[in-house]
Amino acid sequence: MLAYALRRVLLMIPTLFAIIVVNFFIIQAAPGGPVDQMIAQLKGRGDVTGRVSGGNGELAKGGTTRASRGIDPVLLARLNKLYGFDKPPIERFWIMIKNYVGFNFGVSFFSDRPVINLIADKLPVSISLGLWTTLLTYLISIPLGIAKAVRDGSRFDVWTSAVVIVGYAIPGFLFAILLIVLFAGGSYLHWFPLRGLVSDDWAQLDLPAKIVDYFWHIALPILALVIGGFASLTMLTKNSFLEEINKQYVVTARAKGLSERRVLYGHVFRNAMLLVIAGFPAAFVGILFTGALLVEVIFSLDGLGYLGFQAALSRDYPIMFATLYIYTLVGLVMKLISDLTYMVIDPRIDFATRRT
Amino acid sequence: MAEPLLSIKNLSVTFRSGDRRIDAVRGVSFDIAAGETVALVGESGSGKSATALSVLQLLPYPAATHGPGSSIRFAGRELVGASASTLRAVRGDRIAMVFQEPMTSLNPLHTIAKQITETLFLHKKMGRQEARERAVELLKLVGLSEAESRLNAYPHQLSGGQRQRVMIAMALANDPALFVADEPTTALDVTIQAQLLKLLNDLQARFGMAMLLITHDLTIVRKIARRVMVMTEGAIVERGTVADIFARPQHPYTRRLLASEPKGKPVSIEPPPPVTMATTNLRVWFPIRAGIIRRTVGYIKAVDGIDAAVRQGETLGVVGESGSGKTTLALALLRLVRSVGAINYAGRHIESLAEREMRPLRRQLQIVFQDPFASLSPRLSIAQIVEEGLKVHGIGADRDARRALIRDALGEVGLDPDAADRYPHEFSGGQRQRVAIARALVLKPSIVMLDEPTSALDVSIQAQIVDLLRDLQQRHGLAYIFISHDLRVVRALAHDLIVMKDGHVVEAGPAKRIFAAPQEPYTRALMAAAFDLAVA
Amino acid sequence: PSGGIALFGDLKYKPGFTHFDYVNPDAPKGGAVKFATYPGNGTSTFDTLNPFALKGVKAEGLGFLFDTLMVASADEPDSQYGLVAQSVDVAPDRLSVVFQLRPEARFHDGSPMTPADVIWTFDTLKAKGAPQYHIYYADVLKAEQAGEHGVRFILRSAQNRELPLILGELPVLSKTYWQKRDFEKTTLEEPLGSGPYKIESFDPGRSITYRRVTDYWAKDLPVNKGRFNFGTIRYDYYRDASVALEAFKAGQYDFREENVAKNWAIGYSSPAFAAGLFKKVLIRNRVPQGMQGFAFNTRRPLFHDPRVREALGYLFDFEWTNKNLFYGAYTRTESYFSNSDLASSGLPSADELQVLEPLKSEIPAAVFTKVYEAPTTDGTGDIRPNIRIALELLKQSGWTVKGGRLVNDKGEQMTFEFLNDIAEFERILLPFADNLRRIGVVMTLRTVDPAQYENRLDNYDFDMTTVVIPQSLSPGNEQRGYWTSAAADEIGGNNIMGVKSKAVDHLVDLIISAPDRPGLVTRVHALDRVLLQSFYVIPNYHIDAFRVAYWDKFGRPKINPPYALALDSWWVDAALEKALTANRAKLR
Amino acid sequence: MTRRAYSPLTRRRLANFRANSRGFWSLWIFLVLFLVSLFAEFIANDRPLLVSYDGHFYYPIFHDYTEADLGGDLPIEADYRDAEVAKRIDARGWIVWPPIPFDYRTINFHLPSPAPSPPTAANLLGTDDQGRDVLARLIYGFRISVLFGLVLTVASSVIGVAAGAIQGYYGGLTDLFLQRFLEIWSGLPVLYLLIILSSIVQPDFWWLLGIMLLFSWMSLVDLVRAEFLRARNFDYVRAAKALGVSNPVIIWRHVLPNAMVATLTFLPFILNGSITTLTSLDFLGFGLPPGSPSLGELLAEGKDNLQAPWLGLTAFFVLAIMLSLLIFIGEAVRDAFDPRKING
Ligand SMILES: Nc1ncnc2c1ncn2[C@@H]1O[C@H](COP(=O)(O)OP(=O)(O)OP(=O)(O)O)[C@@H](O)[C@H]1O
Ligand SMILES: Nc1ncnc2c1ncn2[C@@H]1O[C@H](COP(=O)(O)OP(=O)(O)OP(=O)(O)O)[C@@H](O)[C@H]1O
Ligand SMILES: [Mg+2]
Ligand SMILES: [Mg+2]
Repeated sequence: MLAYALRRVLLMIPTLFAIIVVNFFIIQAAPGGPVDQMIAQLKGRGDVTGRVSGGNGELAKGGTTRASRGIDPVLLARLNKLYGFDKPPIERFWIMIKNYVGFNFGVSFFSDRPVINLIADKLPVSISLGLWTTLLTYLISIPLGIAKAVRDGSRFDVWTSAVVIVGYAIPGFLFAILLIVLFAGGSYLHWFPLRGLVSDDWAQLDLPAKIVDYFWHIALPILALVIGGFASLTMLTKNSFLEEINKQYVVTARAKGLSERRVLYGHVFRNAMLLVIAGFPAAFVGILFTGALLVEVIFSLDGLGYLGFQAALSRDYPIMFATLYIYTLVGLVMKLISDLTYMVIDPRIDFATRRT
Repeated sequence: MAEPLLSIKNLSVTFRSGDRRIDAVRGVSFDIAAGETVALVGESGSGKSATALSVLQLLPYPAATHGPGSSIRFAGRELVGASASTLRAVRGDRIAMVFQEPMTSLNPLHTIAKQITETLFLHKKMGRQEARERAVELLKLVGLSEAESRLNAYPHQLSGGQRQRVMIAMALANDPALFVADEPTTALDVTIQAQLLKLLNDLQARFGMAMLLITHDLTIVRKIARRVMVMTEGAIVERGTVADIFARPQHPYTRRLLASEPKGKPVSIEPPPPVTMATTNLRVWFPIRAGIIRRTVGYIKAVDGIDAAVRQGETLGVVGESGSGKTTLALALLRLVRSVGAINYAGRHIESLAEREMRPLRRQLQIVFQDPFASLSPRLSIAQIVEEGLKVHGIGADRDARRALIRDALGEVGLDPDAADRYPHEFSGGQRQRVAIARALVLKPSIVMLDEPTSALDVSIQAQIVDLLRDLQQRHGLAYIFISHDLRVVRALAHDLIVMKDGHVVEAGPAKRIFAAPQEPYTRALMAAAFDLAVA
Repeated sequence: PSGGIALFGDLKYKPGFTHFDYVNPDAPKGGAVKFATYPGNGTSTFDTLNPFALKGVKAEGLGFLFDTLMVASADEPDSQYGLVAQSVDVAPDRLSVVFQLRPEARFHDGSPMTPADVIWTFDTLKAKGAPQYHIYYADVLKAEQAGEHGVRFILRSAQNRELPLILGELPVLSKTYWQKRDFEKTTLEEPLGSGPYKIESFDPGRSITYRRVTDYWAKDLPVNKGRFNFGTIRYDYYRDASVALEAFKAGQYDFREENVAKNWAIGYSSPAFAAGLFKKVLIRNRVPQGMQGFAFNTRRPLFHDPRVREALGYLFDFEWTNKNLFYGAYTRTESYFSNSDLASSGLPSADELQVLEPLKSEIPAAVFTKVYEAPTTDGTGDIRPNIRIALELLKQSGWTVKGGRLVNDKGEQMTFEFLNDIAEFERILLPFADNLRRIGVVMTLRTVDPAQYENRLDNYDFDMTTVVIPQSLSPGNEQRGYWTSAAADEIGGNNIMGVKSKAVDHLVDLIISAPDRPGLVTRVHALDRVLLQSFYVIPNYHIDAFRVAYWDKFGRPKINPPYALALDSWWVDAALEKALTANRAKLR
Repeated sequence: MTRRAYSPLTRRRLANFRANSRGFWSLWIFLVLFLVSLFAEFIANDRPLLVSYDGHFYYPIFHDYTEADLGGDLPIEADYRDAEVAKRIDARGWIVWPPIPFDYRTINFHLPSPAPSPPTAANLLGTDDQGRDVLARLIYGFRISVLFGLVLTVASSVIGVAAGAIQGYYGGLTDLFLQRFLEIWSGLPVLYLLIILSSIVQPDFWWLLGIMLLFSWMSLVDLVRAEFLRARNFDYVRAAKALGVSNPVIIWRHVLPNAMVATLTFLPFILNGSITTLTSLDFLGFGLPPGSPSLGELLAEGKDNLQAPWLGLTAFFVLAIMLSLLIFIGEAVRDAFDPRKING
């Protein structure tokens, strides 16, 4: 197993490399690059997130009259040099790879800050959202799924299904806006703050007040994120349990006089949890890195989802590649961990070929 | 007489399967007093297990229902329909149960230690260390050697008999007042059996433990039980003291039961036919892993250098203590576990064949697994399971032809062909075992590994199966490798015999000679225990 | 020496004026106001406090930190009055400008602003600043010291009348301060300024707060009198436009300018609005709106023929669109210089005819005979009359409807793609496409992301798209980029439609060399007519007012200047604010 | 006759399925809705089903007529909602309209209030922000979305399950390399592929389906793989091997039925998810051509028009109902294949 884990870790290198190569060339092949984006911005038009954040009225935006001259070749050359496009792609690629080996992720094209700092800045938000959302969904869905499995077909089962399905069907962004209108806006109640992760005077608060302030701020975003997350996990838990709950070893456990809870959590749980575990890396990575985009936008939170989205549309390649690199790495590690977890959960599992 | 410990009145059990109803138990009533041992014998599928499971209310409700008027009183408390908490207090503590199929009854993901100590924590509120010590003690009591080192094993790393003993240890952990044992010794060799029976006797003497013993082994009944009840078709048809019943059976079934013994002798063929399958120096070592990184720290040498051969049309009996590597040997011969050493079949070395090349041979090489339940796909019907081999090897021209073959095969092993569309879990243990036999035999193979094929069968059916096997052997020249703890059956079938211990062959030769004059002390002990079961 | 400078003609405010007419010189100072920036109105985040470099998203309001040489008045088309500069002199040959700095001008650290600072600022902005500066100052050769307090800028040519005014907008940065810092870098250090406000606090991406400088050196200058009244100004950043609107209604910020018709019409209803705690006001203006329209790429053979272009214009049903999609908020644009006196109307005047007659052979005859009017409908969605006209025009151009499809003589159906980059425009374009379909024209709508849009636009790889051609009150040099044949082939240029007409080239030359304002207006009218009658775009619409909503705590000067909102002349009315606070509490 | 075609086990499964009445009825409702939406043209259309004019019959749904055909002077295609056309026909004949006289792109020019306008007798669910009938768009959108979802779900599940099964079952190098391939594949920049695609062609239904299919299949792989990694150790797999059953058949007949938990659970979600995938594509402008009816677009409009709750609510209800139906169907299917399920 150690050998296997080692092999997997070593294989991460070519995998990462391949991903970066493929991305590098595909992304360059797309029409429109950072220079175009910069020019669009100079012309007052480069609002990349307009689609998700709205606000564009019926009046298109033009530049100021005084800047309205064609793109002068000198300027074009300057922009190209600025972004390193005066070098051929292969050379740029090698420079990038060399930097990456030294964990140097470069500087954002547009905001001129080291990508690593940018990512570090966004982490508190993303981790807050990711952690609490995952925690809440798992803490609620799993017991709920188990309860539903035990009471399969009962009234309880039906109405909880209905609740989680409705939650799932509510589009998160609509729900988020609705929450804002109802609980943070000017028309109805004004119980929660509209934006941000903490209050402005956070630094001055004492610890309990800080904690309260923090949860007060993330309550609505988290609610908007989790509402849709219950359904699939709950159903997965339920079905996994239904699959196991009739097996002979469960009868044995009952014969020992274990309470139903202990039968379920002590015996069935581990047998049924394989799938839930298997789905965890994807769920976690998703919520951490991309899943929260709209909620981040709506609650004006500065997270990785927004960063990545903005970078992709504005062609901020350093951010894109760095985030890709980091996400992929995290994803690979998560996957390895979950694979190893399989073996811990079920000692019969291994990854070898079945040769006899 | 005071109120009996257990009093069952008018118990009936009905199963639903698809749109059919199966009345598995019909109006069974009996009592068991404290300290008493009652044996329940009967036909396979007659409802013995259903009755036993009813006691602890462990049937698959709501698929199973009790008829009106069914009553099970234990120590004055009604158990039928009792509340969860009442049942919980009784289960595992006052009443313990050993299930018929020990191989599938253990939690596959928990270590042995965890499974045994759990009941101790639960009912005896023991501490960790104490519980662990008690677990070791229990395992030793049931005859599991190297108990300490086995504590951290998972069920799949144990042999059938070892698992069965773990089950028993688990059941006896809390010194129950009533011990319901559903065929507790099927996978155990006779010496261990003897040890176990002695243990039960002790417990009875010490704690006044009552016992409901379900078994097909009439020798055991005779040795240990005072009263016996005979079941067929869901009803108790005869009951009385062991002495009475054995001496004067009334009911035709009882008479048949007592009369049937695996009879007959293997028919020797002259001149000795050629060897069809042989192995030399076969080895199967399972790595022992430790720590979270699962480093290999040693090996369990399940099969450690075995030479064996079976001749065309003959039977090779394999006997030996539980855990001696019999099952592993059979699996290795069929290339179902990884092994080292030559395996020769019909003049070919099959040990190095690729899986694809093995596949056509599989029609000739069949196996009946020791744990029939686990070897049956849970979502296929019996018919589909039996049909599978036919389809794979292109036997039977069309669906109808195959159907006919399936019906015949099921009929031959004494199963109702009309039940062919049920799922495996809807059968009794013995019935499942017969399905597994039918599945192997329907292919008309040339060699069959039979791993304890009759352990769950009552003597009458056992006899039927033995006759069937011998008949097939004579007609089609089948070769068998027959693994069993039941030396009578072995004697009835085997031409040659190997006796195994700890992965080695301790004695090998013509069966007749070994039965008549065992050379090795181990063999002698085995024979003695088998044919003269002393409970001393 | 003059205290001010006008593009044409006289200055409204004579030397010795005390304040602009549109301010309240006695406006009370103090109070705190909150603004918001959000998508559709500014950026949704910021990461730098250096407003001059290319990189970084600049924080809102950084302009408050820096004094410029001159300040424009909001009630004249193009006039500036001295701020840092005491006086300005344009050389008679128009090849140089001299600004005399005020000796008392000070940075926030108390150091004086010197000609060296101005020269350094100019050089640095041009070389290292954001590209706009490079473009602005392309025609300024260099800056040099002229006397103790003077700076002279040497211009490349006399052609560009606007250059002195552009130079008047030059901020003055401290050379000493910046020399120790990298000018091209983004920074979160407050740069040394000299203006009416200093940064009080900020939280990148979330908010920035400015505090009024009480001992601001220029606070009593006539150009500043009555302005910069708020004690603190805070900008909050929102990521989502609808949330920002909600935030306003919740009283999270005080003032908001609306740019979405639907919001303006119905988005503000709330208890607070009903109770009159905040107001919605339309403030009319005369800010030139230029032209927004659907531009034909006349480089495409399909759109060579002006009759085709004119015909398609008949199928854009502005009246229905305005009524049903915009709540009637907009006015049809019928000039490239809409909402200004530069817009042509009626038939050409005698002066205009004088300009146009020589070009008669090269411009559409309709210029002389027809008053340009955008096609109209009755707003019910019934466009039959327009269809008839369009079909007639198309027939003249060789397009006829056969079997429900509009085909040319080769039997090819008229098909083109509309390149779009703003999702919100789809609802305006689809009904247009629908109308086109009725006459058998296929217009596919393609919405792409901004970078791709820019890329395609720069290479003129589109059939039709939405353009905005902004105009100022003093059209000049930039018109070359908009209309001339030379610009039409320049990659990434502004002549989106690909106008290539000798007449237009000539008119542009005339505009740039206009001798005085009336002359300019005449020439612009002439150009406007030619462009309109050539149907390069299907004109859209514009609005001639600021749509503002604000919580009722502001005092406003009596006069609204026509050319700007001049929010800096508002003040916080303490009495109103108190009442507001009380009323708000009541509403809860 | 048909009864004999089913094996008893199939009958039993059908009975189990039927016994889950929620799932059974859900299936029917879903089928009916879907079938109805397949005939959307006959239910919601701005062309009449039948026109009688001057003694002749016209079938506008099947055939394009110009106004000239119907006695007008213009050669353009007849717009039967146009007042003048309608008047002319009424004078000399009659018109039979579909129940909803709007197509998905028909603009109702006679809005009582600016678009989006609230539900009225003419527009039962109101109009969207371009004055189009929400109900008509819903019917067409349901069709597109469900077709998209169904094809995508079926195809991607088949691929995903197959990939997961092969990895989990064979293990070893197969697993190792397929896994790495998957990781690289999932690292592909979907957004950029879409940008590239949309710069070459106008993405339509099939293009989007293709692109989505390239990536959507990966969601199931890990789960199925995990199930197979476990299930391949079971004794009945060994038993099947002993019978000489080939690996693909073992995978298909023995392991798969017992490793379907994740797949069955996630199918409804994948289906619904593919529909919302269209939404997010629309968001980014890489979705169906603008103007196409899709539930995604309705949602996006709902967000932009909070004052018009009928938009968001309609989309929400459709999604919720559809997901419920699918999940209930999924549960019934699960029951059907559960050997231990007992009816009643
Ligand atoms: N879950 C079930 N569903 C339907 N029928 C069942 C079920 N379990 C058992 N049966 C049937 O009930 C009858 C009694 O089964 P039971 O297991 O009690 O038999 P048994 O006497 O223990 O037989 P054996 O000696 O073979 O173990 C059998 O005919 C069996 O087929
Ligand atoms: N997968 C495994 N991993 C580790 N040890 C194993 C494994 N399978 C079997 N063993 C060990 O190998 C030995 C032989 O097992 P095997 O099942 O062959 O015994 P057996 O002779 O069939 O016994 P029984 O009569 O009890 O069925 C036992 O000690 C068992 O614990
Ligand atoms: Mg039994
Ligand atoms: Mg064995």
